[in-house]
Amino acid sequence: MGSSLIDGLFVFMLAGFIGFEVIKRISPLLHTPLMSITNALDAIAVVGAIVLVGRHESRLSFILGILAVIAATSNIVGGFLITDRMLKMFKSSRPAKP
Amino acid sequence: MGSSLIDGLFVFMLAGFIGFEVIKRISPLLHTPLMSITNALDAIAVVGAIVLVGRHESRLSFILGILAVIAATSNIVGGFLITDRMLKMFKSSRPAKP
Amino acid sequence: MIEFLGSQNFIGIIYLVASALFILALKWMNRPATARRGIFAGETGMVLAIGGTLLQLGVDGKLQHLAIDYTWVFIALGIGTAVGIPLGLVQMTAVPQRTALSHAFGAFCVTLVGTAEFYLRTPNVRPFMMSVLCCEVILGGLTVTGSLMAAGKLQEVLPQRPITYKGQNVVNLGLLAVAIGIAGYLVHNPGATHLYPVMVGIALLFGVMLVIPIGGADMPTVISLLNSYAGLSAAAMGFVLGNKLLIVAGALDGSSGFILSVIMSKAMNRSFTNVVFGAFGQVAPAAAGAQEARPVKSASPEEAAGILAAASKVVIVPGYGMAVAQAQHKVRELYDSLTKRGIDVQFAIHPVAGRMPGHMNVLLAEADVPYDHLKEMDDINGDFPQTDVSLIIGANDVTNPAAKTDKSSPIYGMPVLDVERSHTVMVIKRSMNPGFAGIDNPLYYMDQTLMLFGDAKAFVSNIVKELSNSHG
Amino acid sequence: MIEFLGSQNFIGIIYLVASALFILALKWMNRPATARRGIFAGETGMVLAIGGTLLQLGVDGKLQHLAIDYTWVFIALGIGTAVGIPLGLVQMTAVPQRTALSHAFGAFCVTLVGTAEFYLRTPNVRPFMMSVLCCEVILGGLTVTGSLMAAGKLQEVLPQRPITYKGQNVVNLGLLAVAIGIAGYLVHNPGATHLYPVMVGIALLFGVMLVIPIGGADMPTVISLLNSYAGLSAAAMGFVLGNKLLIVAGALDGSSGFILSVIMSKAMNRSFTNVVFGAFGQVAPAAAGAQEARPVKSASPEEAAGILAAASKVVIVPGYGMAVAQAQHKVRELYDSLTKRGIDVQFAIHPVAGRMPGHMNVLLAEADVPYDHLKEMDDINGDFPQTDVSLIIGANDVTNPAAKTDKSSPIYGMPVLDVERSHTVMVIKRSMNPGFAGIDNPLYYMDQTLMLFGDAKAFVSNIVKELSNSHG
Ligand SMILES: NC(=O)c1ccc[n+]([C@@H]2O[C@H](COP(=O)([O-])OP(=O)(O)OC[C@H]3O[C@@H](n4cnc5c(N)ncnc54)[C@H](OP(=O)(O)O)[C@@H]3O)[C@@H](O)[C@H]2O)c1
Ligand SMILES: NC(=O)c1ccc[n+]([C@@H]2O[C@H](COP(=O)([O-])OP(=O)(O)OC[C@H]3O[C@@H](n4cnc5c(N)ncnc54)[C@H](OP(=O)(O)O)[C@@H]3O)[C@@H](O)[C@H]2O)c1
Repeated sequence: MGSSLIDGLFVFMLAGFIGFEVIKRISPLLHTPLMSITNALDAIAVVGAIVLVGRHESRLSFILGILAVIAATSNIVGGFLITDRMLKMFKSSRPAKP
Repeated sequence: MGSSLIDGLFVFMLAGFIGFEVIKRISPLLHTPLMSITNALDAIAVVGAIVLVGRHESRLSFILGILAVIAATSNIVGGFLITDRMLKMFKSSRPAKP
Repeated sequence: MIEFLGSQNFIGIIYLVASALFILALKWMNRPATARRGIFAGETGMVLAIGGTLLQLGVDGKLQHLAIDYTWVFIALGIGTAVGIPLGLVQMTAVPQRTALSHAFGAFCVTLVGTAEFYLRTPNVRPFMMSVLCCEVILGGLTVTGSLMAAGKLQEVLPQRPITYKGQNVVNLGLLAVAIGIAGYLVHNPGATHLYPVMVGIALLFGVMLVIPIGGADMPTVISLLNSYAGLSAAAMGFVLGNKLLIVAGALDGSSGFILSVIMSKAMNRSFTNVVFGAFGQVAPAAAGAQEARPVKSASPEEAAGILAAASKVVIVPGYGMAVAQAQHKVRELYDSLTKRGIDVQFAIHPVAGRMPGHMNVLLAEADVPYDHLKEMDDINGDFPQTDVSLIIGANDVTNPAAKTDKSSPIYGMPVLDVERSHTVMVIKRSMNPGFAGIDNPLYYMDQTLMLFGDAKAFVSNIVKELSNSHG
Repeated sequence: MIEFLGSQNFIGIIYLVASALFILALKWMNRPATARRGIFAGETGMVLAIGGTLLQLGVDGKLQHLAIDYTWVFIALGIGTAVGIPLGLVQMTAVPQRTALSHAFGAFCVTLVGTAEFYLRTPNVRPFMMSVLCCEVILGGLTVTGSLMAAGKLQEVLPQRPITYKGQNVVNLGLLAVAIGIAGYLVHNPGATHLYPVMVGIALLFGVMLVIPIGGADMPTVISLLNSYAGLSAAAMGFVLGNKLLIVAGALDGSSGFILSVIMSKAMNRSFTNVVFGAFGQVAPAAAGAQEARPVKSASPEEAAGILAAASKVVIVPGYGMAVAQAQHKVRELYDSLTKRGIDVQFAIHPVAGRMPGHMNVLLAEADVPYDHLKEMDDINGDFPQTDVSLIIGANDVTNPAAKTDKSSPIYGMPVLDVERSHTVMVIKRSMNPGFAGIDNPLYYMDQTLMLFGDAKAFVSNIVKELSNSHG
């Protein structure tokens, strides 16, 4: 456990710092799509669920894993889809002008 | 080695990203002190050298370690000192005005 | 490739690349010009990570019934996609509840995986691992039910009004304390499996209780906070599984939710501790009783059209009412017809106009208003003195000058749009009823202000009609 | 505490905190108001990390001769401090060579540790570890000698002029290729200890050869690049020792050096590949031969003082000449005496004025010029049309209007200060000689330009004298 804990904390600290720096610079214009894309990214938890299903160590873990894959996948698909739809709507007036 | 390599790469990638984001936002006013402080921070390599001396595994490693500690320490002390001297010189005119 | 690197390193490098892509995805989201590239980066990272995981499973030979398990994974992915597509196609006005729902789904996944890991590992769980695991399922559990409640309230399936009772805070904190207490016990007695469901149950209950006292309008802040919790629970899951990609994604999501709630609470002039501790009291209805009927001037669509047509610079201030009335497309028509007459039209977007961060921007973008005409508060506040007409469409609190002058006002100190500096102010709303903060708006009684009473969509469409008549 | 956490976790957490402090240190360096807090954070992190390491050594009991080893560590720390203090007290004008020297020291430390690790571990070194180790010592080695050469050239101990010969690039790349070849051999034959010194020797030689063809004035870009290499070698050392703090610090240092060299090369209008590959050709002396003696107007200190006294807005443009002449204190006196007369005085700082990023800022700050009067190029360029007098003190290339108009000029496209837009331009320099880029400056022949020939320090001090005479 020891060093993997510390390594995890290192990654958490660094990624958290990046999160703060990057997100506070996102234009308020895009805060709604931001919420939906972070949602989709967070659903990367699906990889943990896939491994759980794949390991198939007990019936319980298998079933829970399948449900988890379904829940996460719907977030991935739905999240990217709606973010894309939103962003498609954002148009600048500049290219429209001749 | 395996996972520690990957962990190291994670830390390197994240810290490198932070470096880019943070440093490109530093005012050109302070680029010279920036060069001297990164120099001091980089001399954290001293901890590796200290451990080398402490482990005392061979006469060679011991001597190399001592030289390394000297070199790094002089960077730490000199680097922070000169950065501090530079920054002390930067004064705003505002507090001076009554 | 996999053989060469060793499957552990192989998947590690895949996850590393996916992490970098996720970070770039958020970095590119910072402005519209690069945002779609951001989605692409995110999607690529996701496909890489899932593909890599599936591949590694096969190579590792950990699949005990290879074919069957693969089949099930693909079935689950298929069902998830089938559920996800409609969730990605909802109306823009339903985005708040959709977001809440997806937090519930994300947290559900995390809680399930945590539970499975608990039963697989117990009783051989080291104290640190157990505490992270409990952290994962408690945060995950309360996010599941909290988000479902929030979604229900926003969708108006559940009653919107806050349900409060005496000692509510004590009960809630008590519940949380019990859950944490059980977690502490489990850390030292990892074999006490019978306590585990109790802990999860309490976390689920706590999520419900947390959101019960919160009114529908305060929901966005809660949703952001739940977003942050969902991220943290995913990061905890990363610790449990030793998966750095999950830690990165969780940390990014956690800080995103946190920052958005801070921005919202600042723009709403709420103290930040209020937000962090989830103690969303309702704003006291400020002296609403002693309201004397003061005179206001009102105007008809024809008059409004005339005034607009005579202006050379118009600022439109959209608010929650525009969203409710679904008036954005009509507003776009108004924008077009004014622009065609050579009038300079800008939109002033207050950071908490509407009910969700960025709410107005998405709606107006949906109606094809070019985003470079959507100005942030700080960029446009200096322009109001040179503005002929400020047209406020279903906004209220975000234009309330009392926030600047009246120290006794509950929104005193909240930054607002300086509409009262413009030559003429016109306000479209249905009545003299207050907005979200429940307080009166002195703007309506000022000399330069005209009230345009009516539904936002209907009224704007009438103005547009008048404008095109007078033109043709 | 140490016992509770286990010494591995204990030092891990200390390093984690130190990493966070290092990041904050750089974050706070972004503006003068918070920069000193940044130093404090950096120092705290450093003390924590060193203290924690010393403590862990003792607890771990790995010290075979505990007392002796501790003594030696402290002696080394003491000697290092004794060497470091004078290096921290050098003149501000000596900062470039001091920086180069400290890169040499940093890389020296990394190379020594890498060498020790090689001999301790060989022949039981895994391929990946060996490749990182070789990376560490090759980068470290070339940085040591490269930086020493750079420092020598800047301190004028070594000849400043570039030494070039035919096939130089081939020789250099050949050396590097041999070093990498040996590294590749060592990766597969970690027992070939006799090859190790050869590899390090070649790296050291390569550092020398790399800097030989580079003129003194191109040194700052090289120094930044060596900074980046030093950072990367420290990060590699972090991989070898499994020390995440080192990886973080190395990555930060590496990106810092890299970004500064990119900024410099952009502001100098050099292609970036030029910088990355260290191929710093000298700028071709552009048509310097066919120079007809065109007429210029020159003026005396009295005349200059009169013109300045009559102005209401003056912009001072400092350059390398001010640094060479050590004129900053006199410039400060000039600033004072003009300000006292109610004249608005600003400083226009070009990003590559001088010989080092931020060079002018430190010098002027040293002379107590308030930093809010030091304007970056983009912020002040719009002000020149309203400027009565632009006083250029020892600057040349950064004011050359040919960069905007003359496509054949070697600096065409480099962003410059628009001094020629101001009402009057006065240029203090000793002769008509060109500056760093070796090219003529059309500014000097313009109608509104007056040349003030003389040493910057002497000339400015004469102007100040005139001003105080005429005043008193
Ligand atoms: N954006 C966020 O993230 C967020 C999150 C949480 C809370 N909030 C809060 O929400 C508020 C937002 O301010 P706001 O100015 O946008 O909205 P507001 O203050 O809530 O006012 C909206 C106004 O729109 C009018 N309206 C409602 N339906 C209408 C319709 N169909 N047609 C025409 N008018 C209609 C209402 O008046 P009538 O009833 O008279 O028509 C109401 O006064 C702020 O107080 C903010 O703190 C925002
Ligand atoms: N800042 C950086 O990071 C950096 C790095 C590398 C290269 N560079 C290059 O350095 C140049 C900097 O431009 P710059 O305008 O500051 O300098 P410059 O173009 O090098 O011109 C300096 C001028 O100062 C005059 N001078 C020298 N000594 C003087 C003295 N004692 N008294 C009065 N005048 C004196 C010289 O003319 P006389 O000989 O006639 O007196 C010379 O023309 C740019 O070309 C830039 O690309 C900068």
